Amino acid sequence: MVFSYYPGCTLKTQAKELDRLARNSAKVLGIILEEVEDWQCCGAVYPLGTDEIATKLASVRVLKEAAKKGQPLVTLCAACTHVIKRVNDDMKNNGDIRRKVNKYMEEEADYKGETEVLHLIEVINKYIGFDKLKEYVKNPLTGRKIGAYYGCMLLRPSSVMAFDDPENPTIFEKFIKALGADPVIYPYRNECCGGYISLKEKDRVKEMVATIKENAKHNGAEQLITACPLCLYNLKQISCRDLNIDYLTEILAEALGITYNSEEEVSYAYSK
Amino acid sequence: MPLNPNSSFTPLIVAFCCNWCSYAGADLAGTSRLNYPAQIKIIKVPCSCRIDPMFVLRAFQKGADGVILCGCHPGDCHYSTGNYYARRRITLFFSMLEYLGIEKERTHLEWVSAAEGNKFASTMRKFTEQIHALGKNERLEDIR
Amino acid sequence: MHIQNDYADQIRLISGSQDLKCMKCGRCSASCPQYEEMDVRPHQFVSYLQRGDIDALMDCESIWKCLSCFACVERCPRDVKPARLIEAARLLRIRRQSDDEFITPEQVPALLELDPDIPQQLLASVFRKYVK
Amino acid sequence: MQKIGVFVCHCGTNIAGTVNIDEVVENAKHEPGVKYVAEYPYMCSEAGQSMVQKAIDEHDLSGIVISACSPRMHETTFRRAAARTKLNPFMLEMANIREQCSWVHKDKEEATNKAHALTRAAIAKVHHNTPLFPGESPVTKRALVIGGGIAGVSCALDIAEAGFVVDIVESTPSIGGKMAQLDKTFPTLDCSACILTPKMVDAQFHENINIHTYSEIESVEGFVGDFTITIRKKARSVDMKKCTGCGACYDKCPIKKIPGEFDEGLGMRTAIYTPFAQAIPNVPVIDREHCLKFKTGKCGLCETVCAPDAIDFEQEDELITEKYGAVIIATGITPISLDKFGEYAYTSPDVITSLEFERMTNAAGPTKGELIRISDKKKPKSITFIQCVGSRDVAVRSKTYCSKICCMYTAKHAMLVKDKYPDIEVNVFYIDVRTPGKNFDEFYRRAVEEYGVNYIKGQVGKVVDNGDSLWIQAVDMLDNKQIKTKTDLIVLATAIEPVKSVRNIAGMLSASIDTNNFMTEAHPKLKPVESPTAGVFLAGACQGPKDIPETVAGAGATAAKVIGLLAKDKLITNPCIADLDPYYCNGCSACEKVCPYGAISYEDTEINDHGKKAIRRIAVINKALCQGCGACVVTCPSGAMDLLGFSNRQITAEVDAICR
Amino acid sequence: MIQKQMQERAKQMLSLGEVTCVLGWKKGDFSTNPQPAVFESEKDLEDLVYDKYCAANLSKYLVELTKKEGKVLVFLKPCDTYSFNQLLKENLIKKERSYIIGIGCEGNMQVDDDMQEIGLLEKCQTCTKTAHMVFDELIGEELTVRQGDDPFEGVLNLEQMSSDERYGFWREELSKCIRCNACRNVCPACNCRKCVFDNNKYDTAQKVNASSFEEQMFHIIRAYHVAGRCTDCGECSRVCPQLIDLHLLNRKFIKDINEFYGEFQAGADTDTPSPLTDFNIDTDPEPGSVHKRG
Repeated sequence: MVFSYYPGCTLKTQAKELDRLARNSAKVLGIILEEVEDWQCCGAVYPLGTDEIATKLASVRVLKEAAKKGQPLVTLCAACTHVIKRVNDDMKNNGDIRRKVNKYMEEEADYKGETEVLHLIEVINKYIGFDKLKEYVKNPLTGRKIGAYYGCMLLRPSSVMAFDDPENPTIFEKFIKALGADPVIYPYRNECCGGYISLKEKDRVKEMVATIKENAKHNGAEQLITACPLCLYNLKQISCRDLNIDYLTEILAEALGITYNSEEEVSYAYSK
Repeated sequence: MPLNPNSSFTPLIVAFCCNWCSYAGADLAGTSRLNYPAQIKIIKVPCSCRIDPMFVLRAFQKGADGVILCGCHPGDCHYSTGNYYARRRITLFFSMLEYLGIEKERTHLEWVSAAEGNKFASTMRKFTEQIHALGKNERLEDIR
Repeated sequence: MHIQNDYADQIRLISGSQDLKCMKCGRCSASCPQYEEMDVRPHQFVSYLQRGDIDALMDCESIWKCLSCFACVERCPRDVKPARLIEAARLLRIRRQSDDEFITPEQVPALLELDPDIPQQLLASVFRKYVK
Repeated sequence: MQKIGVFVCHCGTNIAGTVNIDEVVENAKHEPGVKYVAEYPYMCSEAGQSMVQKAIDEHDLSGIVISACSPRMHETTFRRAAARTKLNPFMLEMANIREQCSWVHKDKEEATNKAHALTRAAIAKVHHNTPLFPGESPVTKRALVIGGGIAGVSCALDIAEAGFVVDIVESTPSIGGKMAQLDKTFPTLDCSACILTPKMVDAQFHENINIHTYSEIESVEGFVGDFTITIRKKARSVDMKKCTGCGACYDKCPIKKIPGEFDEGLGMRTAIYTPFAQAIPNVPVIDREHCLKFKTGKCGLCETVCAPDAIDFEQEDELITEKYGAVIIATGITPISLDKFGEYAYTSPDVITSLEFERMTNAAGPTKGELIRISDKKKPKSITFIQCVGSRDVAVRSKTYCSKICCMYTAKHAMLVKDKYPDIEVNVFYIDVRTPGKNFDEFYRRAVEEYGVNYIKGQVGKVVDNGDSLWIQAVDMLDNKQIKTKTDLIVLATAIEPVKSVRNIAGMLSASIDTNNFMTEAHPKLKPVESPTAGVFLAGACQGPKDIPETVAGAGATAAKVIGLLAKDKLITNPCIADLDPYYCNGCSACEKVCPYGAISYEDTEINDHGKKAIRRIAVINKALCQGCGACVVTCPSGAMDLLGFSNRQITAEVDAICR
Repeated sequence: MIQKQMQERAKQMLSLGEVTCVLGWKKGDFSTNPQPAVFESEKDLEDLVYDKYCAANLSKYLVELTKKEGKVLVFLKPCDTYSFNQLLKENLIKKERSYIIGIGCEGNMQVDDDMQEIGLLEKCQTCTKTAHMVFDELIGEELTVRQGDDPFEGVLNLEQMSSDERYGFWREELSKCIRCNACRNVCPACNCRKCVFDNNKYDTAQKVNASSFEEQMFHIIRAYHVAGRCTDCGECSRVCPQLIDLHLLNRKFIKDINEFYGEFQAGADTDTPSPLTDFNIDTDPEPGSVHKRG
């Protein structure tokens, strides 16, 4: 399976190790991720305003690139998934925005939201299946108690994201289980970590993160995984000895037994 | 009503409504005082399956600019299956009209329940606007 | 009450939200993680809009406090979408006067020096949220 | 050529306010065939009707057009008036210049023009009207009630008392319905079982009532007065005639851990069971899905202990076919599924629905009326009620309507808790408290004033199950404060919806159903207990949320309507039915295939073909079965089939008149 | 030669009294226009011809012939058997009064006004019907499957035009119509006892060529009335003296039916319900959703 791949800003820079892990893991699973050429940052925040299109163009360009190849578009970052999925929904269902954007882009073929936008976890779910994923696992994470931190952007608004049950999601738990670990369900897994305010209001973010982590630990989690670099950053703002925070691709790579042959491929500097 | 350069044009629109749902929906639009253009003139039929494509052509022949057909929602037909037959007939017939070069915007099928006074009025408003934008129908009119 | 003025209409346009649908149930405020931080509370956004008191809405702290977590959007039983309203007010505010003092591109290197782990995503969001 | 009279109604200012009546009158005078035109402020009044009648006689009119309100409103009125003269009532048509003209248009000139056009169309149609004569059909003096809840039972009792035989079909093993599950009823707090069970017993022993429990409707044929309905009596695996109801079988049944439907899953039942102690009939049923005998072939303990030898593992479904004159749908409601309400943590055992709460406070319930947390069996220190869960909500998971009964039963629950355990803190989160009804608001105020129930205007955003307690995040909108607090038990006032099976039942009876799956009334105000399909009646909450008094009152009204129908010996049938010109029919059978009523068959018939007699295979219409939809007419390419009252010529004439 | 075989077999059946008459073709005024004919004696059968000009579909003649006592021997080409089945389905012919001899076909030729051959008939160029759907016996070689043109190409081309172009095309085509009713007379699906256009019930009984609308109405409604029943035998276009491509109307319905309700071939059997007397609650599209996409 070949997919168009949109790494997004963070995974292309600070977190490029996570990106590499993702690509290598994907390869093992038979998923080829073809990076979209000349992509631009999606903006990280979905432009809610219905009266301007400039902020949606970067997403539309990427979507169109994928549409040209007829491939689904995969991202690894919850924010990118959120922004691009919602812009795609606008292009599909909001005639006004579609008209304006297509008019502005002045390209031959109009884009009408044809591309399927997926987070990597959705790709695994939809195109591989967790039962099948189990078969690829070389180092099962047996005995590990891992909680998933969903955050906001993958789940809400569910009418557009259609990711999972927005109040009681289970996709990551199935993923964790497939990797051999014990998923820990805790009620705060879909509460906000504070998001972008952590630049100026770090204390507030720490409060919020503390509640989430306490809740996770209370329910028995020893490790948390996220699907969003900003959640990852925020969750790490308070240290917690007995609760590791990792990106989903890290446990995936670990379970798949991906070995690192060169220095280049083994940098864990960011995540540990 | 949207402005049209051809503002003197008053479209003539024939609506066929089934007695049980859409005609009742039109009545509800009335009791709820929901405005829609007076160019809409309703002919009552017992069921959408009573609408013969001949009637549609006849309306165009006699100068109608648009024809809108309304029936009970699929599954809600008073005669239980009438609107399913109607849906096939009308789907094929409208497709044929389009094939003959009659703008597809001149014909419309809408399911309107007896409870959808609002939908009835808004559908009629929208359809009238659509016909207004198209202008006079001359393609099937009998110009004798 | 359904006051119409230019700003109110602009908010309605930008947000695509129908304030009249609100039945004042409060589920938005009950769901909001930033409720305590806000001066104008999510369920009040609608009232401000209905009153046409858009200046107060644009000047309130809440527009910087909303995390766009969409909990209120998800749970709103009437499809009013309070987050869209506050986002629209924020857009109006920064279009009128971008909050340049909050962050400028020149400050970024210093920030990164302070905390090299800051993800690009955070900076991108902040620029999207605060700057025109 | 017809001699047509046109009568234009002002309807006070309803029409005259927007339509220039004089102009409509003047224009009508110039229509072909029009011999007499008159106007009157209220044409439907006694005086207006006599005016029409007088004109028919004086001017020898052969056709009438009434330009007034919707024919759905007064066509019957005017046709009856015409019938009092020498005129055939079907020579009268109405032009709808109120609902479809004066009420929806503001511009007087436009409305007047349209009123004229509509009148013109009606005149054009009348030119092609022909006298029609209704037929007659027989009435089977027997009624079928679908649903054995309080609505069905009380309706059946009323009909049976009037001397007609009534069959009740109930899908569960016992009659009683939702009311049997309830503890107390508002606003009187009398015990639900105490008032319901005597009625159930009355129904059981009434000589005119037959109860088919554990049964479903298999198929429906026929029409008002003459339905033929097949009922599937599902295999109970217990012989109803032999069983004495001793209960030895379920005492011995080894499968004891099946969540009981009657206890909303809070209590357990056995594989052979009666749903509750006062069940009627008091005959157990074997749940074949769980029974060991059926699953593995081993066991059969119940058979061993059954003294009267009533257990019958071989029993098969039984089909009963019976003729009925009327059918009453009384299928009732059920709480919606809360699977998609993750924010309320319904997966937690200590978050329960109101119906589960009813079972819990019921002395005959799974906890013997003791209020506990299911998780740790401890008595809660605080209880939180959340109202409007899934009601008044436009999301897909929810219902847009108000479930109506929740405000009152929540007040009842709160009061019951406080009455039994004054030390428990009771909070109720509400959006609005809606208490219209006799003694309803007083009841709610008592909860607040006498019992100290804490009503908070606001909603709960999230519930977190911490194991030992529940944590909620909510808002008090009047205080403008977010509330983050612990509570021990949460009761969700869950929205109610019609039972799923009603869609299928309505489909079989071709009775219409709204987008929420509630049954549609023939008229919301004037025919509130009849469905638009003749002979199909409605009772109880299948029509919309209803409380018990309303349900019983409505069921009585339904019974009165049914009795009115069954008291007749013959029914007059709709004359607007399909009409075949045998000469044109080529026997292709297309019409037969589309007829929803099986009203068309093909027979070799002798035809007079221009003086020559010939035997041909042509369509024959059963006039009692034909309902006049017109599907056959449009299917017939040659125009051999037509519809009386809506003939090809009539509709074509209307089209022509409108487009003129 | 197949013609010889046909004659022999027909004579045999007549002489044995197995059939009372034979429906086939006989030579016309020219060698290129054989006419349908009923043969009642062995002698008559000497005139029976079968060649590449025998395009006429004989099925419809059975409607009248099978009303009479006795049994008719009929020669049907593969495509004609579809019409036979369809008529059977509509109870218009009696199977027990007919004996079908399926005959091979290698395509029929079109002739111009001067009776000169000008290539394969359109219906044969796009032929997909290479096997007999119903027969009592077969004469002649099994057919070689022709690699025909796509029957829907013409419809597709029209669909891709603009509304104005389509209207222009049809106005041009249909205005050629002289209302000779040849299409109606030849069409096996046009089997009404009295055509609605000759029936005053709709006020549509018509004079010849009163206005262009009349022709539009006639052809649109005719196509609609045979929709779901038309086997695409192509006779309408073949017999049209004005050379109007009438099959383009019928094929539009056939194409739409295939697309909206699943592949359907009228006359392939006698029991599949016609798409217009059938429905599918869940999968039938709405008119709005099928309007030409794109």
